[in-house]
Amino acid sequence: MEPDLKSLLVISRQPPTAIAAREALDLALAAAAFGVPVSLLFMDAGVLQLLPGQESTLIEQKPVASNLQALPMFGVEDLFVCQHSLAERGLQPGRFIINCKAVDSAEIATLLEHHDQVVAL
Amino acid sequence: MEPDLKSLLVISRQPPTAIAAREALDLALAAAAFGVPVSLLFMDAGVLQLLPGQESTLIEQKPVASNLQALPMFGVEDLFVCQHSLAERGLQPGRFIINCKAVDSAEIATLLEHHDQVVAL
Amino acid sequence: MKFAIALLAGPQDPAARSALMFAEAVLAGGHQISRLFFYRDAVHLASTLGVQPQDECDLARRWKAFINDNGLDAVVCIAAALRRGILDAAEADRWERPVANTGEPWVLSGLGQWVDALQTADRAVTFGT
Amino acid sequence: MKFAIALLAGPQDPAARSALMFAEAVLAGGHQISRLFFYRDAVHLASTLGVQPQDECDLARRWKAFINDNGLDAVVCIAAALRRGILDAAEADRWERPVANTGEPWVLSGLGQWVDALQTADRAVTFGT
Amino acid sequence: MRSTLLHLLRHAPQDDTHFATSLRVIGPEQGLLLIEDAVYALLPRTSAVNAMQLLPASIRLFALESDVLARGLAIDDLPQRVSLIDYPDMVELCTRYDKVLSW
Amino acid sequence: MRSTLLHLLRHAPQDDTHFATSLRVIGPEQGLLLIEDAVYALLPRTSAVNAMQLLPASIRLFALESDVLARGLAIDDLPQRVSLIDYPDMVELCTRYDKVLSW
Repeated sequence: MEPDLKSLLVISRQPPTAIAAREALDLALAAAAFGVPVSLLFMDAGVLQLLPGQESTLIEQKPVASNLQALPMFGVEDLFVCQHSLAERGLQPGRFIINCKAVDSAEIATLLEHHDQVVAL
Repeated sequence: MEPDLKSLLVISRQPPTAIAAREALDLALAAAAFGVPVSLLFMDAGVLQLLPGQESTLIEQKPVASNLQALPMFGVEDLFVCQHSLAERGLQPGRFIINCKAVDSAEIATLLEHHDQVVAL
Repeated sequence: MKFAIALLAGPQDPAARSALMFAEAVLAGGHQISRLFFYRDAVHLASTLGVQPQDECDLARRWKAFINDNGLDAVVCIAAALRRGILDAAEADRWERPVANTGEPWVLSGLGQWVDALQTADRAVTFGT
Repeated sequence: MKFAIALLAGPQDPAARSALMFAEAVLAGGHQISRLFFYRDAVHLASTLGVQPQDECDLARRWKAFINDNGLDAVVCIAAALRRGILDAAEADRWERPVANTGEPWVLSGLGQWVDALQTADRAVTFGT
Repeated sequence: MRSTLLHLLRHAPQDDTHFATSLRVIGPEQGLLLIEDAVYALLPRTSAVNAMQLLPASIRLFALESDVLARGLAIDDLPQRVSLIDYPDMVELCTRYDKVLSW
Repeated sequence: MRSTLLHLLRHAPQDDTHFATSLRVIGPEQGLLLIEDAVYALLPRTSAVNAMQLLPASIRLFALESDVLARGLAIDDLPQRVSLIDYPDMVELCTRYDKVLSW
C-alpha cells in the first residue's frame, strides 16, 4: 500500500454537455474525498468545460461550473490546461471558470512522467 | 405514398469492427428486401470496411465481407466510395471486397442532390 | 407534413433531448409524426429501469410521456434491443430471460419499419449519428 | 504483480473483448487482478438480459464466467449503473422498479472502489476510453 | 431530379471529421444547421469558423440558439451570416428544404 | 520521481485526435502500443505512419498482431520498427513500464 501516490487525471475527451464530463469530474472528487492527492489536466474537447458563461439550464443540464468550482474545496488545486488544445479552439487562458495553469506539450510530457498514476477519461 | 423513391445510404463513420457497421449494412439489406432502390456511399472510416483480407475471426467477429458481398444479390448495385477518404488512408480503389465507383467531392454533392432520401449512418 | 424521426444515440447523449425537443416542435407546428424509430443505443430509452439523479432530466420518462400523450407510433429496433438487453415480455419469454425491462408504449419491431417510414414520410430527420 | 483493470466502453465496443483478453492473459501470466471496475457504458456488461445473435460472441456471458471461474472482485459503478438502468435486487427495491437485471458476481458500488484499486495495484490499465 | 438539402451537423469540428466532410460536399444552394456540439464551429479565431465564412454566399448557415448559449459562446462574436434559430424554426427549415442529412 | 510510461492507443488516427495528442506529448524513453482501431495508424502512405516513423528511435512502438490482421493490414507493409505482439506480451509490456496511459 502506497496511499500517498499522486495521481494525474487527464480530462481529454468530453465537452461539458456529455454526461461523461460529469463522470470524469466525479472521479476527481472521489479521489480527493478519499484523500488521494490528484492533479487535473484539461486537454482536447475537455478544455471546453472551462468556458465561462455556459447557460446550460437552457438545455436542461446542471452547469459543470459548480463541479469545477468544488475542486479546490476538495483539495484539488493543481489544475492544468493544454495550450495547444486552447489554440485549436481559439481560446486563451485567463478567462476561465477556474484558474488553470496553461502548459505546452513538453510540460505535459513532464507531468505524465512525474505523476505516479495517470488516468485519461 | 411514393414507393419507388431512390435512397442513398451514406456509411461514413464505422470501421468494420464496430457493431454499428453491421447495423448500417442491415439497413441497406432491409431496404433492398422491401424493394426500395438503394445506393451506398462509403466515406471516412466507412471505407475501411472495403479492405480485403480482414481476418476478423482472429478477434471473434463475423467478417463484414459476407454482408458486403450480399449487397448485389439483394439488388444493391450502385456502390460508391469517397476518393478523399481513401487518399487520407493511403488506399486506392480497385482492390476491394466489392466493386465501388470512386467519386470525388463534386460527384458526392451530385449524388446527395439526386437521391430522394439520404441517410448517413 | 408527415415527419419520420429516428434517434440513434442513447439517453446519455445530448441527441436524446434534441430529438425530443424537435419532435415536440413538429407537433406544435401543426405537423404529424408518422413514426419514431429508435436504433442503436437509443433503444436504451425504452428501458423502465433507469434511475436519474434528482437534478437531471429523465429523458426516458419524458419520451414515454410524449409518446403516450400524443398516441405516437414508437418503434424500437428489435435486433438492436436484443443485443443491448432491452426486452419486452414476449421477448423475455422467447429468450428465456427472467424479466422484461420495456413495454408499452414502445413496440419492438424490425428495421423494415424504418425503411417504411423513410418511404412514406414527407421528411425524415435523424438524430444522434 | 497486482493489476487493476477498468473498462469504460459498452458490450458493443471492441474494447469489451480487448479487456477480457488482457485480463485472461494477466492471470495466465501468473499475475493477480486485484479488482475489475466497470464504468460508463461498460455497466451494460452486467446485464442479464442481452441476447446476442448465435454467430456473435456473447461478451457479457464470457465476462461473467471469467469472473466466477477466478473468483474476482468485479465492481460496477453504482451511479453509472443507475443512470443506465442496470439494477440489482437491492437497487430495484430501493428505487421501486419492478425488476432487477443484474446480480452476482457483479457488485454495485461507488467510484471510491476504483480510486482504491488505482492506489493499491501495481499496474492500472484502462480499456474503452 | 435535383433537390435541395439541409445538412445537420452535431459534432464539434475539432473532434470529428464530419464537419470537414460536409463542407467538402455541400452544394451551392444547400443549407447548414449546427446543433449540439457542432456549434463549437462558431468559436472565434478557429479554422472551422474561417472555413464557414469562405462558403459561397448562396449557402445559408443556421445554428440552434439554445445550444450556442448553453456552451458559453458569445452571441456578439458570431459571424453575421449565421442565423440563430429555435426548435420551431428548425421544423420550419426542415419543411423548406427537400431533405435533411444528419452527419 | 520520473517514471516510464506506455501509451495505449485504441482509436484510428484519421477519426480521433488522441493519436496526434499522444505523439505530441510522448517522452523520449516511453512506449506506444496500438490496439483495436489504432492499428489503422499503420496503413502505408498515411500521415499517421509517417509521423510514427519520425519519432525518436528511443521510443519503442508496438501493435497487437490480432488487431492488425483482423483489419486487413498486410504485415509486409508495416514499418520495421513496429513490434507485433500478442496479449501475453502486452501484459509483460505493462509490467516493464512503470505505468500505462490509455488515450
